[in-house]
Amino acid sequence: MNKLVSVERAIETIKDGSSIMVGGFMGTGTPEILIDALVEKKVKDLTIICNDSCYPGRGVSKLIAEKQVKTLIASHVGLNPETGKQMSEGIMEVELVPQGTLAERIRAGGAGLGGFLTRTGVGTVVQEGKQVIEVDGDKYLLEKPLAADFAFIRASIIDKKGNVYYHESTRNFNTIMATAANTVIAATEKLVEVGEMDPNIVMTPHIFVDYIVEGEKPWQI
Amino acid sequence: MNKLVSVERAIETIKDGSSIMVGGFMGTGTPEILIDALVEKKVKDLTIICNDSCYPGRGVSKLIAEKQVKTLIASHVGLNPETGKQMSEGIMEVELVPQGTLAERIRAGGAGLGGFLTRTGVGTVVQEGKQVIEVDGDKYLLEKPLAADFAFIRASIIDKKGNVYYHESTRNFNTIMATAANTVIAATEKLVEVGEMDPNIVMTPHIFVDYIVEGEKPWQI
Amino acid sequence: MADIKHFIAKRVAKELKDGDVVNLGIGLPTLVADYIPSDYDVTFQSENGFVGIGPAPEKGKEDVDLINAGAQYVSVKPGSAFFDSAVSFGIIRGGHVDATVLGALQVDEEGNLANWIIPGVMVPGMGGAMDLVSGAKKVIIAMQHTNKGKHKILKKCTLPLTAEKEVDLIVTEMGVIEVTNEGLVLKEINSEYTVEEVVSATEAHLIISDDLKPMEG
Amino acid sequence: MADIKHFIAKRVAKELKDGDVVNLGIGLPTLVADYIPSDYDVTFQSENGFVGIGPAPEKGKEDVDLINAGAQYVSVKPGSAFFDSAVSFGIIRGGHVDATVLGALQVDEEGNLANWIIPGVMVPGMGGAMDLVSGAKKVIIAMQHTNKGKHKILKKCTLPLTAEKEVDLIVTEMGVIEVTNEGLVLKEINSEYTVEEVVSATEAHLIISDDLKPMEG
Repeated sequence: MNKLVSVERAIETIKDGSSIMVGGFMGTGTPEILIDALVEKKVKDLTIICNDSCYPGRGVSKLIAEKQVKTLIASHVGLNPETGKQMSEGIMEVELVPQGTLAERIRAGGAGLGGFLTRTGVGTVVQEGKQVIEVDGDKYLLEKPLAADFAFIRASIIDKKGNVYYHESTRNFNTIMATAANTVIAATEKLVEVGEMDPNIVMTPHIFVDYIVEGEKPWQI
Repeated sequence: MNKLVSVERAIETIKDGSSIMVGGFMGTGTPEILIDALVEKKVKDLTIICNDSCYPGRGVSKLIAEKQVKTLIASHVGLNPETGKQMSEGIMEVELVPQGTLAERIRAGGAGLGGFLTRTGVGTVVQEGKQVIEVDGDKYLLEKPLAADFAFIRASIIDKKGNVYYHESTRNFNTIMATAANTVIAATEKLVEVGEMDPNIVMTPHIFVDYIVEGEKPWQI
Repeated sequence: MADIKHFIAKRVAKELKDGDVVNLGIGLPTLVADYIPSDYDVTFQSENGFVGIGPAPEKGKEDVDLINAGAQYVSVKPGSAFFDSAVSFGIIRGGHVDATVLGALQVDEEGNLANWIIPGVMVPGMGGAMDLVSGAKKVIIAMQHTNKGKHKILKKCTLPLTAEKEVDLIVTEMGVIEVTNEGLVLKEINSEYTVEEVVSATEAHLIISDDLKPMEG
Repeated sequence: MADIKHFIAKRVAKELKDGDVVNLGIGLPTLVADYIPSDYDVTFQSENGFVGIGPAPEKGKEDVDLINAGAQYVSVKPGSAFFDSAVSFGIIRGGHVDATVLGALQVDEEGNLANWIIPGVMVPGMGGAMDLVSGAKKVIIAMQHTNKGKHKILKKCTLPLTAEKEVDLIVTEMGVIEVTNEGLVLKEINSEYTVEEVVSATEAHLIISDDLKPMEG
C-alpha cells in the first residue's frame, strides 16, 4: 500500500468537471503544490468546495484566475476581486454557504448523515428552497450533506501510512474534507516513517488518505 | 477563574433528579472519583447518559447498584446483570440508543443542531415514534439532540485553565459530553500549569470545563 | 475617526465579563480586545479554529500557520487550544460563545441584522457571521451610527438579512441602544450629542430610557 | 466447537482484501484477525475509538487506557490513530469501513439481521451493531448454522431487527451463503455436509448455486 506518489500521479484521474474539496482558510492550510499542478494540468469546469476564494496569487484563486472553475461553493469571497468579477460576468457560479453550515455539511457528507437541522440562515436568503423543520417549537433549516470526487488536504506532518497532523490554524477544513471525498490527496511539509507519529495526536487517521505528495512548503510572506 | 476545587464542591449542585452525562466506554475513560463522590452524596432519581452500564464494581454501575438511577440512556447494558434486573423490576427505566446515534445526539446537543438524519435504526424498533424523512430517495430517521445538567469527564492530563488531553481509548464520549452539559466537571490523573500543554493536542478546549478535580487514578486491574 | 472607533470599542469592552468567551468580527470589533480590564480572563475565539488569540507578532516574526479569521497573522496566549472548523462552529452554534461583536450595514427595530451583502454592489459572502449571530449568547453591534449621513438603524432592514431578531445591543459613537421586545431603547448617550440629534440620526423609533445615562468610552 | 469457530473465521478472512478497514464483532468474529495473510495490510477498527488494533498484551502488561469494543485489553500497531466516539461512528456510518463481521441470532432471506435482543430473555442493547450494519460497505455474518438444532437462517426474522436488508454474506460451518436480490444463494458447501443437510438446517429457501464450490477454511 504505497501511498507516496508524484504530484502528477496523485492528480492523474482528475478531469474536466471533477469536484474537489480544498482545505484551508484564506490559504492557510491549503496545499499549494496540488493547486499548482492542477493549474498546469489545465482541467476545467471544476466544482471547487473551499471555505473562501482566498486572495490573488494564493490557494484556489490561482484556479479561478485561469478560469478553471465552473462552480465555487464557499462561505466568503470578499478578498478576491476576480471571484466577484467572474460571478457577475457569469463565468463562474458561486454558491455561498454560511461557514458553520459549510463545515457541518462536509462533516455530514463524510459521516454518513442524511442531513442536519440548524438555526443558521432561518429567515434569510439561505433558507430559500430548503425544508424548514420545527423541532420542539423551534424552526430549523434542513441542510444536506456535501461530498466530492477529490479532496486536497495539507499536512504539516504525515507518516507513510497517511496519518496526518496539522499544525495550529492550518487544521480548519482539512480534517472534515478528508472524510468526504472519494479520493483524498495530502500534500505534506514533512514525511515521517510509520510509527514515528504519536497515535494520540493524529488528526486525520490514515484510512482516509489515498495519496501522499511531498514538497509542500511553508507559505512565504 | 480558579476551576480547581474539591470533589465535594464540584458536585455540590447535583441534586435528586439531575441529569448527568458520564464519559467512558466499559469504564475506560470514566471518572471514578466523581462517581464515588456521587454514591457518597446519595442523590437519587438521576438520569444517567453513558455509553454502557459497565460491569459491577466500576463506573456508573456503582450508582445503579445503589439504586440512584431512575433513567439510563445507553447503547449497551449486557455486562451488568443488575441493569437487566432493575429494568425488569421497573426500578430503572432504560432507553437504548444505537452507539453512533448516541454519540451524534450528544454532539448535536453540544453543537447547537436541532437534530440530524441517520439511516441507523430504519426499519427497527429504534424507528418507533420518530419522524422518517426522505432525502434524495433514501429514508432517514430524524434524531434529536441530547443535553444534560452535568457532564463527568475524565482527563489524562489537564492544565489549570481546563484544557484536556485524553490518552488512547479513554477519549471516547468525553470530548462530546464536555460540550453538551451546563456544568462540566473533569477529574484528572495529572494536572499541569497553564502553558505546559501543547495547544495543538488539546482535545477539549478549556472553555467547556467548569471544575477540575484532582486525584483520578489509573484503573487497577 | 480613529478616535470614534476606539471610543466605541472601549464602551463595548464594558459589556464583557470575566471568564467570557468572545468572538470579535473584523475591523472595528477587533479593537475591543485592547480595552479588556487586565485582571479579566476573557478568551477570544477565532472561528478558523482556536481559542486564545494573542497579540499580532512583530513584522518579520510572523508564524505562517497562525492567522485569525480576518487573515491577519496573530499569536496565541498560554492555555490556548486549536481545533477544526466543525468543532469551531459547534462552539459557535452551540451557545458556547458568550458574546460576539460585529459591524453592520443595517440593523432594525426587531433586532434584525444585515451585514453581509449589498446585492449588485458587494457580495463578500457571509463567512461565519450567520452562525455567529444565530449562535452567540449575546450579539453586540459595534458601528458608526450612520453611513455618511445615511441611516443604518432602520425601521426595517432593506438589505438581505444575516439573521432574524438576534441583535441584543447596538453601540455607536452616539449612544448605546438595547433591543427589547418593546423596540429599541436608548440607554446611554454620548454627551457630545443631544437626544434630538440621536433620534434624527436613527430611522427606527427610539424609546428614550427613563434612566438615560451618559455613555462613557 | 473451537475448531468450527476457527474454520468459519478462516473462511471469512478470505473475504478481506489488502488495504481493507474492518470492524470485527465480539466473540467468533475476533478470530478472523488471526487468518489475514501476513502480506496484507488490513486495518482493524475498534468502535470505542481507534484504528490499528494489535494483539492482546501479556497478562500483567496491560495498558489500562487501551481496550477494544469488547472491553478486552489490547495493543495498537505502529501507524494507529485514536479518535473520539463521534469520529469513530462517522467512520462507520460514512462507509469508511469496508467490511464488518458480526454474529447473528437470526438472519433472513431479505438480508435482515437480528442480533441484539431477545425480548424478555436478554436485553444487552445494540451497542454499535446497528450503525455498523447500516454503515459498513460489506456485512458478513459469521456464526454457527443453527442454535442447538434450531434454525437461525429464516424466511423472516422473528426477533427485533438490527437492520433491514443489509447482510451481504453468511458464513457458517456448513457453507457460504450470499444474499442476492433473488434470495439466499448457497455458493460454497463444507464437504462434511450434503446439500440436503444444509437445506434442512436452513428454514429460508436456499438457491443452490450452479457453480457450487467446496468451502475451505
